[in-house]
Amino acid sequence: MFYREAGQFKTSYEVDAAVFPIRQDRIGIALILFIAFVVIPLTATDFVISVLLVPFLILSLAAIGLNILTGYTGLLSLGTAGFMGVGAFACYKLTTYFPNVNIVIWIFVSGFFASAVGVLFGLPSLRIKGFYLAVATLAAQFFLDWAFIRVQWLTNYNTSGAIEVPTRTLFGMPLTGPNAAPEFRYLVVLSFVAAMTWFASNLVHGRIGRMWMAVRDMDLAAELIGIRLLPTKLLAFAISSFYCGVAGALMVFLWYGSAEPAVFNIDQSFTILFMVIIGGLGSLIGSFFGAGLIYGLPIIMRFIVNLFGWQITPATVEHFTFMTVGGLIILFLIIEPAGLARLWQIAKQKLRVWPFPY
Amino acid sequence: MRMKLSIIAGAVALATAMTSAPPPAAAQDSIYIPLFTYRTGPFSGSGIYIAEGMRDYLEMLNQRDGGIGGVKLQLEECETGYDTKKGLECYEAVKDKKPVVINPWSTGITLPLIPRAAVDKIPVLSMAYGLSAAAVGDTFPWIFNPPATYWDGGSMILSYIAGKEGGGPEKLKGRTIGYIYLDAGFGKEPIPLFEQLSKDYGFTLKLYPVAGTEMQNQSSQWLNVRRDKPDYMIMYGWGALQPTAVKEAVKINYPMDKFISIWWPSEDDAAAGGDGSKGFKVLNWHAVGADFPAIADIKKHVTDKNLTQTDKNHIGKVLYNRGIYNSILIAEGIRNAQKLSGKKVVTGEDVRRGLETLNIDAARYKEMGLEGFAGPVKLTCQDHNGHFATYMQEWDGTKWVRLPGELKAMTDKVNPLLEAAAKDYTDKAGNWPKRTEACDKAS
Amino acid sequence: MTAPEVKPRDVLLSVENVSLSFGGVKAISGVSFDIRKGEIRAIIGPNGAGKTSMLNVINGFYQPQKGTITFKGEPRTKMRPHDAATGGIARTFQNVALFRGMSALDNIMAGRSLKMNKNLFWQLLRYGPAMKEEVAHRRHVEDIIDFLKIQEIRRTPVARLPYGLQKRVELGRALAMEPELLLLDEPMAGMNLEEKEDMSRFILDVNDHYGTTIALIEHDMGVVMDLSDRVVVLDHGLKIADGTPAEVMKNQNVIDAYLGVAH
Amino acid sequence: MDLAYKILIDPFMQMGSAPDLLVQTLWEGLVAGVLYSLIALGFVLIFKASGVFNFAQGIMVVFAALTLVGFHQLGVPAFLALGLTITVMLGLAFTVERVMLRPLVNQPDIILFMATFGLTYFLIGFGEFVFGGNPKKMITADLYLPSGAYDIKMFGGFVSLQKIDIAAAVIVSIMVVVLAIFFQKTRIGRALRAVADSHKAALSVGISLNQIWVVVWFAAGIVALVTGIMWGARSEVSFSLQIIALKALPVLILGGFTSIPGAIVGGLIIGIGEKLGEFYWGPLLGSGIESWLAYVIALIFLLFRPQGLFGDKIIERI
Repeated sequence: MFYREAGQFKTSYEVDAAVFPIRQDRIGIALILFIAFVVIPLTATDFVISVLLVPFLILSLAAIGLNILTGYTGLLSLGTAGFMGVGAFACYKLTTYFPNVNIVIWIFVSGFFASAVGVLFGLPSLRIKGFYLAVATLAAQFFLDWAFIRVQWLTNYNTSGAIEVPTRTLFGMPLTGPNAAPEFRYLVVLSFVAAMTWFASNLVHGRIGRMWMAVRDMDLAAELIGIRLLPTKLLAFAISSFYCGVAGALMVFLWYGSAEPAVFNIDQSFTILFMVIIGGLGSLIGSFFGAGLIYGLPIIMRFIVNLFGWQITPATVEHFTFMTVGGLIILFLIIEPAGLARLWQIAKQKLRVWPFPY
Repeated sequence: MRMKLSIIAGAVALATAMTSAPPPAAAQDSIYIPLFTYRTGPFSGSGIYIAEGMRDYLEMLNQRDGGIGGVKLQLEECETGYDTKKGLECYEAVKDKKPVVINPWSTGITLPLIPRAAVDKIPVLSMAYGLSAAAVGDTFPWIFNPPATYWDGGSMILSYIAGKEGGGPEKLKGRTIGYIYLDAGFGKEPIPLFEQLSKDYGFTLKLYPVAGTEMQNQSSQWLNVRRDKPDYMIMYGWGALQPTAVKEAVKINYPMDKFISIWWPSEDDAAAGGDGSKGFKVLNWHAVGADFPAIADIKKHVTDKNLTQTDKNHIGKVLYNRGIYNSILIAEGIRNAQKLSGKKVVTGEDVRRGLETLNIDAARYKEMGLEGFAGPVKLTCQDHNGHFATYMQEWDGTKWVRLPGELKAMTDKVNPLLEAAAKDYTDKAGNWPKRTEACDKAS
Repeated sequence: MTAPEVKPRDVLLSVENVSLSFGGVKAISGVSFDIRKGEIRAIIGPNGAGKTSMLNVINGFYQPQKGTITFKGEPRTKMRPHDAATGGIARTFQNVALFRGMSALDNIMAGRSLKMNKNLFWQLLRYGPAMKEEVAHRRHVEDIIDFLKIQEIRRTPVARLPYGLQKRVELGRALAMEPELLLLDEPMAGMNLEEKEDMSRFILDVNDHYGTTIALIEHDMGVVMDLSDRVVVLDHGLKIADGTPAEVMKNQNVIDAYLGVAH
Repeated sequence: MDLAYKILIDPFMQMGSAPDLLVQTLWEGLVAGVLYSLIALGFVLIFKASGVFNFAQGIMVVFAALTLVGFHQLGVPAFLALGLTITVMLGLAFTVERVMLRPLVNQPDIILFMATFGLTYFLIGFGEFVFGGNPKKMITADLYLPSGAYDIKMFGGFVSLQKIDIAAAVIVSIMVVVLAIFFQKTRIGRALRAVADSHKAALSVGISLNQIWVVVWFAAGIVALVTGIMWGARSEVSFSLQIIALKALPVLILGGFTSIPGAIVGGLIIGIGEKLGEFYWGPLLGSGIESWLAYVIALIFLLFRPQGLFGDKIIERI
């Protein structure tokens, strides 16, 4: 009943071209931001912040990255974790070489390294597409995996062969390392994710987004209206990898605190892909839904088991999680291939006309 | 459509319920011990045994003695699948329930916990795995990795080889030693030691890494072994790597009595090579088999009462007993902590002190009903590992057979490396906290 | 948006002696003809005559094995689709080739891609120059939408539109490129009479209003005769006639080629 | 200069100086290749008939092998267990067709591909739930599969041929022949080929797509079972096998998605290529390059022949 656009008239194309043309949507976004930036840090427990929110936000960012490539540009990638790893290792090298530069800057900059690697592995996308390209990205995944292990320079020759995150500060407070307050880490992650989501949203609603989608929907026709395929695809690879790289750096520095190369293995790539599929290909908000569902599902399942006091072993819960995720993927593809994002749209549409649908 | 909406509604309701419900608080009259286990995933072949042994022993204490010092142990398993992400989630999930000790059971999960342990005041017991350098108690007061580090293990294997050659380490001169390992932090860790020793003693070191994804596809590595003809092979493997390696070694006719592994292969792994794997050698520091009163108690109080999901055939297997050993350390640490603090319900801080003054001698083993189960363990504030001696066991085709003699770590070689590694770790970490925890007298 | 040329006799594009084959199968052999500025040029012929292949050669999608194409006085043997697009050639397809996941508006806006040039930085912010550009082009696109009378379906994903409207949106996307030469591949295929009349009017209006040169393939002879200034007839990859509709109709080769063909 | 020597000359010197090792390497490559081919074969069968790129083939291998071993552990005699496993695979084919393929018919390929991801995850969870996660030994002896090896002396060294590997090669050859006959001579085979050419045309002449799908998924299930037995005999039956199954992807790229000979030849090229690469050139990069070499080989091939070795040149029409 409150979700109505009646009486809101658009008087200029600026307003009509805005990302959220409906006032209620803008209010909703403002409200979500307010809750995320103010209410949660003040009220939520460490567990909720460290285990639920920080991982959720970081995975959402990676899912947005993959969605730009796969959902918007139609290039299937199985190498997401590899690109995330590039970001993480770049950030580690940068902050150990130049410890005095603020870590936030390095997290951002490490995205460019991931970009460069992404473009390199995106080069074959001119000649090959579809499943073939997916295999090409697998080459990236396995090669990068191997390089993270083999090139010890990347881990500063640590005997553990892992990234050991040093303590770094922002505004005089520790942001990384064991003493960082969860709320502080959360706020920084949230700022990254909010800003980058906003950028992504701008991008996909404008010229570049239309070019990507044109390439996705019919690359031949796109070429005939003057879109150069290679630069467009490479731009998608670059920006997608940038997002993945930043997500990778955030993951290691503000979430894990230490990371073996195995963190960036093929399973991680699959997980992010599932998030994108379930959330909705070609939808930014879907990336959040997907990340929330896939990451949250095992936690929810465990919670249910505890809630009802069922005598089920953790291993069995794990098995059921796998089955549920698998089943959900199939279910979603059957009932709504466009994912949770589409369900959300339908729900909004219903709200608009409720209670008089005809 | 209605269905779709109700699914969403259900998910939302559930999510709200989750975020608002506080984590169930631990009861005040029990000691909370989370057990990180992995009964799923690619490494579950080893993980199941360990999970069973670890849990059954503590459950037995609960059933037989009513816990430790009269306080019930509240046990909770958290499934990690040997995956760092899930392990960290487990950690965050149990953190607020005041666990007295964490057993990560994965090097990948141990590493991120090392810096957090001191902050959260929860000791980490990474028994003979994790970061070797964590043995330096002055630097890592909250981390314990007895009874030996991977570096100790490496040096023991080398001194065993030297012994077979008829003397001290100088006998290694001119030999070629191959090292096949899981290409991850764990497998790579001993390489600096091997390199150092190969320089010192003049043997040639050949490396054969096996990627985590290629564990079951090792024919190239073993072809290389055939070409290089190393006199001895050393293995640091885990999961599916080990049976495959044993099979491949048998396949290329590698002399199995010269194939020596660190302490992780199970009976199943050795049996993979069939008759051909007779003579395969593995380090160990505790007994194999079920002929101990305490293990009889496990059967009586736990498995026979169906208080566990343990497969009865697993009892007494090497990795099952490894799980028991891990739990002995936990239980003794808690007992010590109760003595030191005078409290019944101890905290993580108390258990840290308890582990630091851990002293299990032969008499104590006997008291526990585990006479001769393993060598004595005595830790100090400086040394959180002990670098205790181990022995070699040999596969006779059906079971492990203990070979005579003790194997001591080359402490003179290992300790400087440990110190250097610990220093390197703290240097890189940036303002690593100085030890402020006081040192207790051994109890 | 130039006014109609007073002197429409300049040649805009000429095709000389073009041959194209796929692995031994000849699609076009030695065809030459020209398209003059401002005219509506029809390419007709029975099925498999090589008409669509001809369009594909003109906008660079296929590379002919032999022959040259002169566009705006510049002869070229090799042309990429992108060059054709920048040169001012737009195109619609026999089976609608819209971007099915996008709305009608976005489809037509995509046609403006070449004309938009604000860089990544401004695109990220969607502010200042980028927004100004977006709005300026939106205005242009809205003109096209008004012109094609598809205001109501602006926001509808094109996959959900009926065929006739899809064809219209596709024409809109081509117009958004402000082409000098517009290639239409069977713009009226599968339409009912009313839709055909609408589409004919749009084509004439485009030619008239924007002064765009048009080359079209069509099966409906009535439409061809009404619309086109000149007709070229292909059969089995060969040119068999070229001239005004009236001339072509009388040509014996053409009559033979069409005899027995159910069209 | 030194590097050039190590890359261009030294490996060949080694091949010359120890020919027995070269023969052994080629043999190992061949065997690995045969197994890759087998997995790829499963992919091809399904892709040909239903256009589904079946990512779950790898987990089907594990699942089939686990079912076999699982039945045997329950005390079922080996060959009965084999029969039961085949029944289970038939059941799986039916279920997949019913629950997954039928509702998804006419969806874009990519959607079906992702659905097989879902199937993979489901089968991982289901398999671990039913059979437990611990690795199991393949019941080689009970199935009268040979073990042991022939050591053949040659070039002053020896080449060891595992009997199980020889058996694998033989069984694969038989299977390919049987499949070829099946495709060429039987009614269902002809129907399959018709479906592969055009779904609509096949439908219009009265071929039941649903039936065909069950048949190909069942056939792929049998192939998976054979793969599982063979690979299980080489190491053990565990869930980590499914990562190796990903190696079938580069094989498919080389061979083309629809060609059975392509799958075989591609498998052999990848198998031999990666073993030679790892053995002779791997040490230059610190070894372990096998994990990605196959993909890179495939990638390089792709850049020159985007349609694969046996695929037809793709002519895009619009």
